[in-house]
Amino acid sequence: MTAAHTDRPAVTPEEPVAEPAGRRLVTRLAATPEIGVIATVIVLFIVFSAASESFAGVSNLQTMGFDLAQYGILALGVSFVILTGGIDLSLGSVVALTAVVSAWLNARAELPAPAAIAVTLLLAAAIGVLHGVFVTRLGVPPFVTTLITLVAARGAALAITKGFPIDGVSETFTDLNAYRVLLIPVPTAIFIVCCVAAWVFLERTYAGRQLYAVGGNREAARLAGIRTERRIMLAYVVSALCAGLVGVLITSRLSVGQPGVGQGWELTAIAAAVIGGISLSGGAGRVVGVAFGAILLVVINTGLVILHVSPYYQQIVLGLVLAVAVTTDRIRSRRLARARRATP
Amino acid sequence: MTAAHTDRPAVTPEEPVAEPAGRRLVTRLAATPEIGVIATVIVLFIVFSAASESFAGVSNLQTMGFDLAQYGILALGVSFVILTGGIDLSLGSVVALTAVVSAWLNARAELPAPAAIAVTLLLAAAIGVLHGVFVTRLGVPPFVTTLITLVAARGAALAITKGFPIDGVSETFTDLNAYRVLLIPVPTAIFIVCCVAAWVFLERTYAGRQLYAVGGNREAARLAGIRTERRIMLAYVVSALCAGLVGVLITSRLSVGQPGVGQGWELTAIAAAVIGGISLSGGAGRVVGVAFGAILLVVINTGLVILHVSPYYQQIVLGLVLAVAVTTDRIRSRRLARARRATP
Amino acid sequence: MTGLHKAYGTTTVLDVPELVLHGGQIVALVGENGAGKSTLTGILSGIVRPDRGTVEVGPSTLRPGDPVHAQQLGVSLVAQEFPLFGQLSVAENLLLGRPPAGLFVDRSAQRRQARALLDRLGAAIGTDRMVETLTVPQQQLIEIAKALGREPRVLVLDEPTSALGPVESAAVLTAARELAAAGAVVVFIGHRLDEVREIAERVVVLRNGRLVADLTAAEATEQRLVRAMVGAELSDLVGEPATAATDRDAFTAAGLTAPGIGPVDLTLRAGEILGVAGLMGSGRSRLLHTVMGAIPRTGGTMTLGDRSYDPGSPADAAAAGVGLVPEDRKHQALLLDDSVRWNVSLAVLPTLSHRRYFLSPGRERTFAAGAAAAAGVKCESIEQPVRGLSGGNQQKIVFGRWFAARPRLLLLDEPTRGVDVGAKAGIYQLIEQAAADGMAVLVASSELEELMQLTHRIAVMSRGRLVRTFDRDQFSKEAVMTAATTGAPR
Amino acid sequence: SKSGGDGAGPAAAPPADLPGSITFNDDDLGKIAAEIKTQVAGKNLADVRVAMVINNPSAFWREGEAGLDNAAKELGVKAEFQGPQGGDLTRQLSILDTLRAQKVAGYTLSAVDPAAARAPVDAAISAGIDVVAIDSPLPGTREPVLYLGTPNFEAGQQAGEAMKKLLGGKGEVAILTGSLTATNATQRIAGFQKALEGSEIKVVQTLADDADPAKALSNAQTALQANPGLGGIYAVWSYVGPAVGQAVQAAGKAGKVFVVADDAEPKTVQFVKDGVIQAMILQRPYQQGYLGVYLLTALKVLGPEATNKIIEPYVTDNDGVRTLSSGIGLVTRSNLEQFQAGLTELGVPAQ
Ligand SMILES: Nc1ncnc2c1ncn2[C@@H]1O[C@H](COP(=O)(O)OP(=O)(O)OP(=O)(O)O)[C@@H](O)[C@H]1O
Ligand SMILES: Nc1ncnc2c1ncn2[C@@H]1O[C@H](COP(=O)(O)OP(=O)(O)OP(=O)(O)O)[C@@H](O)[C@H]1O
Ligand SMILES: [Mg+2]
Ligand SMILES: [Mg+2]
Repeated sequence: MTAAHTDRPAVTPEEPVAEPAGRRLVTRLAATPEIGVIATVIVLFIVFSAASESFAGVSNLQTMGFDLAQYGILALGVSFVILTGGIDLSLGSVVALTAVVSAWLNARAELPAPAAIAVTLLLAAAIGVLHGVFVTRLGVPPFVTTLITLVAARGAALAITKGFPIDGVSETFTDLNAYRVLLIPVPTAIFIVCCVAAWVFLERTYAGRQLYAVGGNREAARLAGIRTERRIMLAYVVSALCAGLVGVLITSRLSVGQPGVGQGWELTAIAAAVIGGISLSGGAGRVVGVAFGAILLVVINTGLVILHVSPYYQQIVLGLVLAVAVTTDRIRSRRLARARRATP
Repeated sequence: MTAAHTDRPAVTPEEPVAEPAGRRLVTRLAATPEIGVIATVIVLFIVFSAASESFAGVSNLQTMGFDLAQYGILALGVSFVILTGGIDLSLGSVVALTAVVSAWLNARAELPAPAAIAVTLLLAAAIGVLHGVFVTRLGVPPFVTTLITLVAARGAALAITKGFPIDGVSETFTDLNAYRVLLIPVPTAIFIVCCVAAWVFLERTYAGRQLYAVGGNREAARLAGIRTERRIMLAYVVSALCAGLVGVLITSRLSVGQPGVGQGWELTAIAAAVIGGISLSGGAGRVVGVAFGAILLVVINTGLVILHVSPYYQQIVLGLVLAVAVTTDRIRSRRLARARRATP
Repeated sequence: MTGLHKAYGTTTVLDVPELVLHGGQIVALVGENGAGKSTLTGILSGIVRPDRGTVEVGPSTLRPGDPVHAQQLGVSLVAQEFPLFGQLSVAENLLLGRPPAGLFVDRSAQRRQARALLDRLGAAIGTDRMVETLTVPQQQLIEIAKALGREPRVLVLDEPTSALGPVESAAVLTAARELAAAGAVVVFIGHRLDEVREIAERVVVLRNGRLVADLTAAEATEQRLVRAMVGAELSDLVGEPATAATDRDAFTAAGLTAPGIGPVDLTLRAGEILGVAGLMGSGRSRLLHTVMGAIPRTGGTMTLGDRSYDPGSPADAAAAGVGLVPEDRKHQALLLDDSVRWNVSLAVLPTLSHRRYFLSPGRERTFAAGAAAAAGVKCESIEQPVRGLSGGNQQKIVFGRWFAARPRLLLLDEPTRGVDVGAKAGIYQLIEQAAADGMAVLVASSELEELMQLTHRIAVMSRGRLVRTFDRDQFSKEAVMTAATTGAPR
Repeated sequence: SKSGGDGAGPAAAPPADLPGSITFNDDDLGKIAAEIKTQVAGKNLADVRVAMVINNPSAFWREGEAGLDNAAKELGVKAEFQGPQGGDLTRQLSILDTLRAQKVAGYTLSAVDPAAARAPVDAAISAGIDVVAIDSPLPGTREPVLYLGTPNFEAGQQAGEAMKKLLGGKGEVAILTGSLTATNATQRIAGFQKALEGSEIKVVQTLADDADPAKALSNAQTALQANPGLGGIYAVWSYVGPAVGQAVQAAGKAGKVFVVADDAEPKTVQFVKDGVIQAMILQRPYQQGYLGVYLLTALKVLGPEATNKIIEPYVTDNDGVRTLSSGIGLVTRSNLEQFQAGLTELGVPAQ
C-alpha cells in the first residue's frame, strides 16, 4: 500500500533528478529569490568602479559603510515587523528622537556616553513595547499605530530642541564613529553583527521560525500553541531598538543631536527590505535579501554623486535605475516559474 | 426528498425582530464602524469653535475647505487602491509633477488652461496605467511599484524646474480657485462631487462591488469570472487621476508650479483613509469614513494653529490627539463586539 | 463533557447535556451541515469557548477557549479548514507546535521526525517542500500527520477524508485504528456513512445542536442514521441519473494540453453528467481549471456548443457560459468576511444591474435570497458573513452562485466535499436538474460511489491523462480503481 | 463670487524711510577676483577640480550655480555642483566624504548643519583639501575655515530692522518659515527676533510648513484669521514670500499688513511691484558660487599665503570667523528695476 504511493508522480520530492553539477548550481542560483538584487548590486558596483577609480577606494567604501549602517540596520529592524505582517512607519522619527535624546543625556544631563546610550536604547525599547501593546492588545492596525508615533516622536524631538541642534557631545561618544576595526568603521561592523544575529535568530531558532508562522497565518499559529502576541511584541521592540541604535550612531557621526534628521528614512528602510524580497503580506523573506537591498540603495546614491549627476537629476535617475532593476528581476523570476511548470 | 429541504428554515430577511425605534437607532449608530471618526470630528469642531470665534468663521472654513480638497481627494483616490489590497505611495510626488507640468504647459507652452489641465490629467492617467501594468502584468508589489514613482516623479518635477517655481500661470487657471459656489470654494465643491461619485461607484455599480471582491479574495474573484486585472488597473488610474487633479488645483491655488509641493502627502492621505476605516488588507471600508478621516486631519491641523499652540509642540499634540481618538474608537468597537456576543 | 451550550447571536447551535467518550474507542459524530459537529469538537479542543458547560479530559478540567491547554491535556484536532503555514516547509509545519527542544532548531532531526510521521500515512511528500506548493489533499494529509504526531489521548478528526482519494482515506483510517488500539479516544466526523459504519464502534448523531441518537456500530444502519440526522425518511439516495443525456455535443476537447496534464480528448453531450475519477494529483482539478481558462492551456482545441471555445481567462469562460465550483472553497471561492448576499451574487453581478452598470439593491436581495434558498443554505440572514457558516453551508453557497448563473457547461470539483447526506441528495438533485435543463456537467470527485450514482459516464485520469472512460453498464469500483492506479504510463 | 478682488486695489506705498540697497559687497569681491585672475594667469589650471556643495537643491542656488559656471569658464577650471536630495543632513556628509575620496582640490560648502559638518571638513583639510564655507560659517573646525557669504543671522537681523521701520516700532508680527530645524531658517528667525528686542513689536505666532508651499499658503491664511491685529509677517525661505503675499492680497490687507520676505522669487518680485510685499532680503549666492571658485583655485595654485595676502584687506573678523562678506541686499519698490537689471547682466537664469 505504501508502494502504491511511492510510485505516484504528482508528489515526487522537490529535487529534480540527477543533473550535471554545474548546471545544477546555475539553476539553484537562478532559483534563489534574492539573486536579482545581488546581481544588480554587483553589476552597478562594477560599472561605478569602472567610471571612477575612487569609487572602490577604501575611504569611499568606508563612507558608504556609514550610510549602509544607517539604512541597513533600520531595514533589518523593520523586516522583523513586516515578517509578522505588520509595518513600522515610525523609524525615521524614532531615529530623530533617540538622536536628540542621547545627545541631550550626554551633553546636558552629562551622563557618560555609555550610560546615555543605554538609557536611549531603553527609551526606544519602550516605544517598541507601546507599539506592540497597541497592535496586539488594542488591535489598532500597525500602520495607524506607528503613523501616530511618526508624528509624535518627531514632534517630541522638536519640542526638546526647539529646533536647535544639541551641541557638546563628549569625545567618547563621537569616537564610536571615529574608530575602525580592520579598516571597517565601527557602525558598519555593528551592522554586520546585526545581520548575523538576525540571520541566526530567524533561520535557526524556534522563536524565529515561529515569527514566520505568525506572519504566515496568525490564527493558525495561535491554534498551534504559539504565543503570537509575544512574537509580535518582540518584532516591534526589535524594530524600535534598531531605530534607537541608528539614532545613537547618527548623533555620534554628527557630534550633535539634530532633530531634523531621518526624515522619510522609514520608506528607505522598508524599500530596502521589500526590494530584498521581504513580503509585505508577512511570513516570507530572508536576511540576505534585506542586507543587499540596503547595499543597493547606498551604492546607487553614492554612484550618482561620483558620476557628477546634477543634484537636480539625481532623484529621477535613482528612480529609473530602481525601475530597471525591479523589472528585470521580475521577468527573471517569471521565466523561472514558467520553466518550472513546463517540466512536469 | 425535496420535502426534506423545503421544511428547512428558509432564509429570513435581515431586519431583527421589533425593537423600540429609539434604541434601535442608537444601536445602529454605535454599530456603524465610521461612528468613531465622525464623533471625534464633531467633538473637536465644537471644542475649537468654543476656543476661538474665528475658527467657525466663513473665511477660516473656506481655508479649511482648500486643505480638505487637497487631502480629501487624495484619500478618496488611494482608497480605491487600498480596497484592492494594494497601496499607492506615489501620490505626493505625482501631485508635485502634475502641478509643475500643468503650470509649464500653461505658462511656457502657452496652452489655454483647459487644454493644459486636460493634458496633465492624461499624464496622470498614464502614470496610473503604468502602475497597473507593473502590479498586474509584472507582479511587482504595489509598494515597490509606487515607491519607484515616488522617487522618479519627484525627481522629474525637480528636473523640469531646477527647483524654480514656474510662474506666469494664466488668470483662467487661477480662477479655478478664486470662485465660490454659494460660499463653497470650487476645489471643495470638486471634493464633494468626487465623494458622491466614489460612493455611487463603490456602492451602486457592479464594477465597484467587483473591486471589493478583488480586494477580499483575488483568486476567488478571478475564478468567479471577474476581470481582476482590469479592476486593479482601474483603481490605480483613479488614484493617479486624483493626484493629478490635486496637482492642478494646487497650481491654480499657488498660481505657480511648485516642485516642492506635496512632500509626504501620500502618508496623510493613506492615514485619512485608514482612520476612516479602510482596511489595508483590502476589501473593506466605505467612502463616508474616508471623507471624515480627511476632515479630522484638517480640523486638527487648523485647530492647533488657531489655538496658538507653539509650533514646537503642534506635532506632538497632533500625535496625542490621534492616539486618543484611535484608542477610544478601538475600545468602543471591542465593547460592541463583546455586547454582540453576550446577547443570546 | 457536561452541560455544553453554545449560541451565536440568537441561534443556539449546540446544547448537549452530557456526553462521555471512552478511551480505546472510535466514536463517529454525524449530522447535517450546521448540526453543530464542528462546534462540539471545537469546544472539546479549546478553539470555541462554550457559553456554559465543562469538558473533563481524564482527571483534569479543560480551561474553556484555551487551545494550548487542550493540547497539553492531549486533545488534538484535525480541523475542517487546515491551518497550515504556506511559507514554511512541510517538516516545520508538522513540528512547529511542539514545545521547543532548546533554543535552536535541529533541522536534520526535524526532517527525520517529519519523514517518520508522513510514512505512517504512507504520504510520499518531500519534507522540505513549501506547504503552499502542495495540493489540497496533500495539505489535508499534512494536517492529519501533525495531529498524530502529538501522540494525542483524544484525537478529533473533522471530516479528515473529505478531500482524500480512496487510498489515502484508507491509510488515515488505519492510522486512526492504531491510535484507538493504543487506548486513545478518536472522534471521527464524516458524511460518508459507509465509511463511518466501517470505522466506528459507536455513532453519535447531532441534529440542530442536540444529541438525537447514540448507537453502537451494529445498531447504526444507514436507514437509522439518515432518519436520525435528517429527522425524516429519505427515499434511498438517487440510484441513477433521472434523465438520459441528449445527443447534442455541448463541449469537446481535442488534444488539450496544459502544464502537467494532457493530451486530453473528451466529449460532453448536452444534458450529460461526466464524472472524472482519479487518485489525488492525477490532474482532475487542473483539467477543470484549464477548461475554465484558469490555467493557460499549451495546446489542443476546445469547442463549446457549435462555436470554438478559447478562454483566455475565467472571465472569458464565464462569459461563454462555463462555471466552476472549485475544490478549495476557502481560498478559491468565498469572500469569507462578506455577506451571503455578496457571495451568492458574485458571478452574476452584471446581469443583476440595470442601465448596464448600476446595481439595484432590491433586485439583488431577492435574487440572493432565492439562490441561497434554492441551494438549501442554512443561515440567519443573507447579510450574515459566510465565515460564520458551517463548512457544508459554505459549500452550498458556492454551488448556489454558479447554479444561479445557469451556465452551459458546469465544472464541479469535489462538489459535495464536506456536505451532509441530506444536503448531498439535494445537491445531486440540483445537478440532475441542471443536466435535465440541458447543461453539460463535468464532475471531478474522489468519492467513487458519488460518481457511480450521479454520472452517465466516468472518465478516469492518471498522471494528467484520461486513461479510460466507462459507460454506466461498465461501472465497477474495482475496474475504475485499477485504471486510476495502473494508468497508462507516459 | 470671486474672492480677493477687493484686495487687489492700489496699496499703500512703503514708508519713505525704507530705502533699498543692492550694492552688496560686489566692489571689494570684484577686486579680489581681478587680482586672483591676474596672478594665476599663465598657470596650468586645466586639472584643477573644485566643487560647490549646497545644502539643498532649490531655486535659491541657481544663482550660485550660474556664478560657479561663469567663474569656471573664466578660469578654465573644472567645477562641479553637488547637493543632498531633500537637504538630508547625513547625505551631505556622505557627499563631502565622497569628494574627499575623489581628491578634489577643494570645495565650497553650505552646511545643512555646521556642527555636524565639522568632522568631514576636518578630515578633508587634513587630506589637503581646501574648504571655504559659504551661506553659513563653519566655526569650531580644527583649522579655521574662511567664510564667504552673509550669516543667516545677519540677514534675519536686517529683516527685523526693516520690519521695525515699517511698523514704526510697535505692533504684532508673525513668522512663517519652511522649517523649524534647518539651520538657515533657525538662524534667520533668531536674527529677526534679536533685531526686535527692545521694540514694542512682539512675535505672536511662528508657523512652519515643512517645506510645503501649499501648507505655507494655508498657514498664511490661518495666521491672518487667527490674529486680526496682525501688523506684519516675516517670510523665511524663498517660496513662503509668494504664499504670504497671496494670502495678504486675498484677505484685502495689502499695505495694512507689512511683509518682509527672504529671497527674490518671481512672485515675490511681482508682489513688491504691487506693493503687497514691502521688502525682500537678499543674500548673494552668485558671489558665493563665483568668488568661491576663484578662492579655491587661488588656494590650490598660489597657496594659502599668497591667497591670504590678496584677500587680507577685505577680511573682517566676526567673533573668530574670518569672513568675506558677500553683503546683504534690501530690495524695495524703489530699487527693484535696478536690481533685476543687475541680475540679467550677471547671466543669472531668467526668473
Ligand atoms: N463563528 C460563527 N458565527 C456564527 N455562527 C456560527 C459560527 N460558527 C458556526 N456557526 C453556526 O453554528 C452552526 C453549527 O456549525 P458547525 O460548523 O458546528 O456545523 P457542522 O456540524 O460542523 O456542519 P458541517 O458538517 O457543514 O461542518 C451552523 O449553523 C453555523 O452557521
Ligand atoms: N490552478 C492551478 N494552477 C497551477 N497548478 C495547479 C493548479 N491546480 C493544481 N495545480 C498543481 O497540480 C498539481 C496537482 O494538484 P491537485 O492535486 O490539486 O490537482 P490535481 O492534479 O487535479 O489533483 P486532483 O486530481 O486530486 O484534483 C499540484 O502540483 C498543484 O500545484
Ligand atoms: Mg463542520
Ligand atoms: Mg483536486
